[in-house]
Amino acid sequence: MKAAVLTFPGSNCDEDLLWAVKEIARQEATLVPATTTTLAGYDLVLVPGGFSYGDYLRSGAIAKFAPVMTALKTFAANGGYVLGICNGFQILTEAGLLPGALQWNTSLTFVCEPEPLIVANATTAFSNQYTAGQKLSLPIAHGEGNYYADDETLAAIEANDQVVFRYAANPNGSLNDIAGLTNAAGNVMGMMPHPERAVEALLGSTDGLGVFDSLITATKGAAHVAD
Amino acid sequence: MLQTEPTPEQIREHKPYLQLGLTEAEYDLFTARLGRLPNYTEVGLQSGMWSEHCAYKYSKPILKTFWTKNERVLMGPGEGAGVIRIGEGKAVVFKAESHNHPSAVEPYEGAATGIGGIIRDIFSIGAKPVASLDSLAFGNQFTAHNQNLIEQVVAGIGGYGNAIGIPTVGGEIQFDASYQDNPLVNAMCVGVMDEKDIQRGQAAGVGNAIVYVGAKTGRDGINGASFASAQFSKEEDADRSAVQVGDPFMEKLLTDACLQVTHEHQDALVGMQDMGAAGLVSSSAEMASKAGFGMTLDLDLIPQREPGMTPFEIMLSESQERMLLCVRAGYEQEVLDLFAAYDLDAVVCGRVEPGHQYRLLHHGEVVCDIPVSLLTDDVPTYTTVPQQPARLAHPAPDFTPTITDVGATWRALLALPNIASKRHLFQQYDAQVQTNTVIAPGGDAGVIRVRGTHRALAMTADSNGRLLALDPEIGGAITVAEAARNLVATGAEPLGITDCLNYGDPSKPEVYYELQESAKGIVAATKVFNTPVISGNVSLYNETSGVGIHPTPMIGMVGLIEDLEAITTIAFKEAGDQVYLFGKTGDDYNGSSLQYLQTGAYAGRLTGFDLQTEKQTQDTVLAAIRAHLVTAAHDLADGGLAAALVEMGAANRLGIQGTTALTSAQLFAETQGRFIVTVAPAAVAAFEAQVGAAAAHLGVVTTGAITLQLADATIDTTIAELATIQEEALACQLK
Amino acid sequence: MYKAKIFVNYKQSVLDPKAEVIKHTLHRLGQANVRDVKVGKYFEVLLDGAEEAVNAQVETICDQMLANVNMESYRFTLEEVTA
Amino acid sequence: MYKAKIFVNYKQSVLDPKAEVIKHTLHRLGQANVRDVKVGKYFEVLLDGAEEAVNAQVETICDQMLANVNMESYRFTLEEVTA
Ligand SMILES: Nc1ncnc2c1ncn2[C@@H]1O[C@H](COP(=O)(O)OP(=O)(O)O)[C@@H](O)[C@H]1O
Ligand SMILES: [Mg+2]
Repeated sequence: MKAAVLTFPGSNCDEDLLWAVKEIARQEATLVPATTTTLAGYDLVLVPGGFSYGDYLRSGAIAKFAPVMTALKTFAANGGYVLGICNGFQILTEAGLLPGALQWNTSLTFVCEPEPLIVANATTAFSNQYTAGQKLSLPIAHGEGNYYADDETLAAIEANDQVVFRYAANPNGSLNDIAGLTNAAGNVMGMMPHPERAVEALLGSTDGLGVFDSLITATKGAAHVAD
Repeated sequence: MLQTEPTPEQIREHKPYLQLGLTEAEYDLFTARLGRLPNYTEVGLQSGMWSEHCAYKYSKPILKTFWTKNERVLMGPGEGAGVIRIGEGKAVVFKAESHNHPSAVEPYEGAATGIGGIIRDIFSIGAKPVASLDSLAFGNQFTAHNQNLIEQVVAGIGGYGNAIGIPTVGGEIQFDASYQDNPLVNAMCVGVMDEKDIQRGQAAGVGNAIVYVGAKTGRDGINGASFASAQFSKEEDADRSAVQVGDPFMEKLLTDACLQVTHEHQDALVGMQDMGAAGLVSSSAEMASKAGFGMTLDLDLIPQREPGMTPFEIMLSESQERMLLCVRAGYEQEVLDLFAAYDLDAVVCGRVEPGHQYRLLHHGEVVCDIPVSLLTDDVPTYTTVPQQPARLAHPAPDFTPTITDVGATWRALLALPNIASKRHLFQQYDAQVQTNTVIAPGGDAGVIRVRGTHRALAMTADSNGRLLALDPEIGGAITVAEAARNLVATGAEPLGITDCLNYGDPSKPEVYYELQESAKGIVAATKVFNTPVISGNVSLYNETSGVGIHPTPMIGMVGLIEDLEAITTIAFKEAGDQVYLFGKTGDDYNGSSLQYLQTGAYAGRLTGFDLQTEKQTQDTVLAAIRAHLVTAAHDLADGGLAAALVEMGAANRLGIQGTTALTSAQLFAETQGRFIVTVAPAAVAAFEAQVGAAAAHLGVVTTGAITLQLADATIDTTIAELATIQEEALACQLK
Repeated sequence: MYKAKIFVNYKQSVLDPKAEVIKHTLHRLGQANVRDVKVGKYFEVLLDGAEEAVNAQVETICDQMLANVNMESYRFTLEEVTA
Repeated sequence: MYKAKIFVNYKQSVLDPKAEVIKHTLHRLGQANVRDVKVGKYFEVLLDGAEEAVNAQVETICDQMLANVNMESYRFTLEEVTA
């Protein structure tokens, strides 16, 4: 698998993702700056956490104007796998690659803690190494992770089985306990919890490895996605 | 603006410098050394550079007594931060800084900019910031104002640290009446670097360029509070504010760019320093002075956020997120291009000159022309004749607790704000970004692994104002010992310390006494633990209406773990593990949480502390951890054994069944130098053989029940009950 | 030159945590007469150009940047100003 | 019942990183005619009571909660509305 890890000014989990994919999952991966205009040749694009452009207006609201986002849309439209984590999830919703939006946690505070999750759908490219109903613990670290979509959109998401992870003890007010979901086509996923922070026993948990292993499985033998 | 500035003669006559914090004697001394009357800009520069913050007028004689060097120290106090060798070619860089006053005035931004400032100190040395800690002290009356203060300070620290992507891995939050009007906000940052990349803040080499980088200079934070009264006299200025706002996004870019310069443009870079207190003047003058050169700056070239700024304002602005570099002549463009790629302002604003004159040009005029040493070296230092405060001369009699219902006392103790878990506050900090955090807040010390080595660093920030109030010397030593104890409990060998000296008005003989005595205690302890002071910061005048805070030196300590397998956490791991107590427990209740619970105050002499005994115990515990004999370890601090057992049981909801000769009261004694460890059954024989009589068997870990047979009582409860109290108490009280 | 005064608000159906907290706090402080609180953002943008062009431009800026139309709505006014 | 329309803005001299990033981005996107951007907060509060009392109450709410008077200033209007 060949992965691109996007990096926007203000991203701060880009190096962590690179480490997880390269050093732990042992896959090819490179950092790709937000000024890049093509993503041809990658199997997977990872949109990392952090505070792109400071997240000053709304999280992800400025990042969507970066040049690489046009390339990302093409990449996704061609069926390439895209995973946005935390700020990456926020960017993908702002860019319209995923439905809904993320607003302030109901506590109005940032929260960093290990979060119990339930695998809602284990048939996606991002979760095929888990089993449905499996309990996981992945770290969260966000202030704006409260998932919102209007009733109609939410119903469509559920009808289409797009929810991949749900919170077991909703920490932020997300509708339907949504912690991670895909687009309708199933090739783009966003999630607030950080799987890349749970890939080494030394750091406390390896529950996040399944996300990367699932993608390796999904892309095995897959031809690189054309631009 | 300009035209309203007083002339040199008017300054002599009307003494506006008094409002800037200078004394008449200091002005006279400056004038005499200069050989002429200084103009308004020059007096402004003097006021910034001769402030306690920059010149350490009162604290220098004290700081001179600190022990600052051993064979591992690569750079001691004097630069942005200190540096210690950790092996495999790597070094650790750390420093702490106080932002007490700004946080009292504007809690969110005050705390946020405190974090921003200390981070710049770390990367100015060339180190990548890898972890932060924060030491906070607030009043114990949870008024609406105080709650807002607590909430906003925590939000500010998180808001900045989380955004810039540096994990906050430890710290402390204390509540005491002494801090009701003078909260303490101390921040510490730790960086890691290759030994070979160490940078200094120096501007050497005639003709080399002075490069200004980062945020534009605005009228924020100019000369602190005096600016407000001195400058905002006109009507239309009422809508002005001198509050400094942090911009973590800018700082993230600045950090990355400056580190890239240090790593990839070593030929070009002569020196680098951050702009902290007294902004542009302190950074530039210090860089010239350290290198023994002169300097000329053209202020028209300084990026400015507002029109019409005077030289005084430009030089003394404390706008955040700015750095000053000295770049070798001919290499300017490659450095400017690098910053341009990060979308950062960078300009050549001056040159290194032969000689020692510090010259500033503004609109084509020379607005300052003085020997640089006048700003950096010729500052008088002051000592006050110390006098022992009356309360220390006549300590209260020793406190003897009476305990009728040990279970009830235990529960009440756990709900005290100082004992209760601070989790709902520190969980607002990202503790894991950079994915190196082995121990996040909640343990005895934060631990991060060092990429590219087989090592880890442990770090802690501790202060004990209430103990220093009872005995500054012993309290100072205890604070260092406690910090070392926290590190040892994780398996680390203490390396060195940074400090923030938070005190009241040093011109008061009693305050000076506290300063001097506590320094004695700190110095003695640092020698015993082999932890030289490599950096630090002084915050004096923490007083309101003439009443000062407890003498509160904050000790930030960093330790080294050479074996990733030997990192030990506080959590009980498995039922059946054996529990041991290191250190003798005495009837030490003066200054304890039990005393506070029962009397509402801390009083009496400090008893039961001996540096050598403490050191021996720490060495024994560390050796046992390094021998892989220990499954959990925790030091005993506030709340003694009673608090420690709950803290160890909480995470996995495991209890203890034990029998001990200790009394109910001794369960709460706060005798120093103690640890609890657990040992897996298979390792018991080896453990007992290695530690001998240093540890006493206390009991065995259970699946949740807590059954303790004390000398005078029996306790039968559960970890679930006790841990819940400790976990929920503070959040309830802060609602 | 025109000054655009832009208001961005949560849509009716979106529960706004910030507004909830403010209302709740005011009630806790005894201000029971506070019936409702709405929290929004207010922007002022100064732009050169002809009115019609500026109007279209502000519309786009709002739509694509200043508001997230999944959960927010916006309105703005234009006012001619001299530098 | 009254509707208070409240505007909170940074005072002069205070750095506003939000506004900087927005302006910078618009320029990067080619909208060079954008001269300046200001970012503020806008609140609407509905309150029961007599005008004078409500006026004083809103003043206090702004002072103590909605605005940080160290660095922000506020202004508001009151408007009588029916439920
Ligand atoms: N402000 C804070 N920031 C980060 N961590 C904190 C803070 N306050 C407390 N903690 C964490 O809570 C735990 C307990 O703190 P404390 O009671 O001060 O420990 P000790 O007495 O052992 O030094 C530690 O892990 C500490 O790092
Ligand atoms: Mg401890």
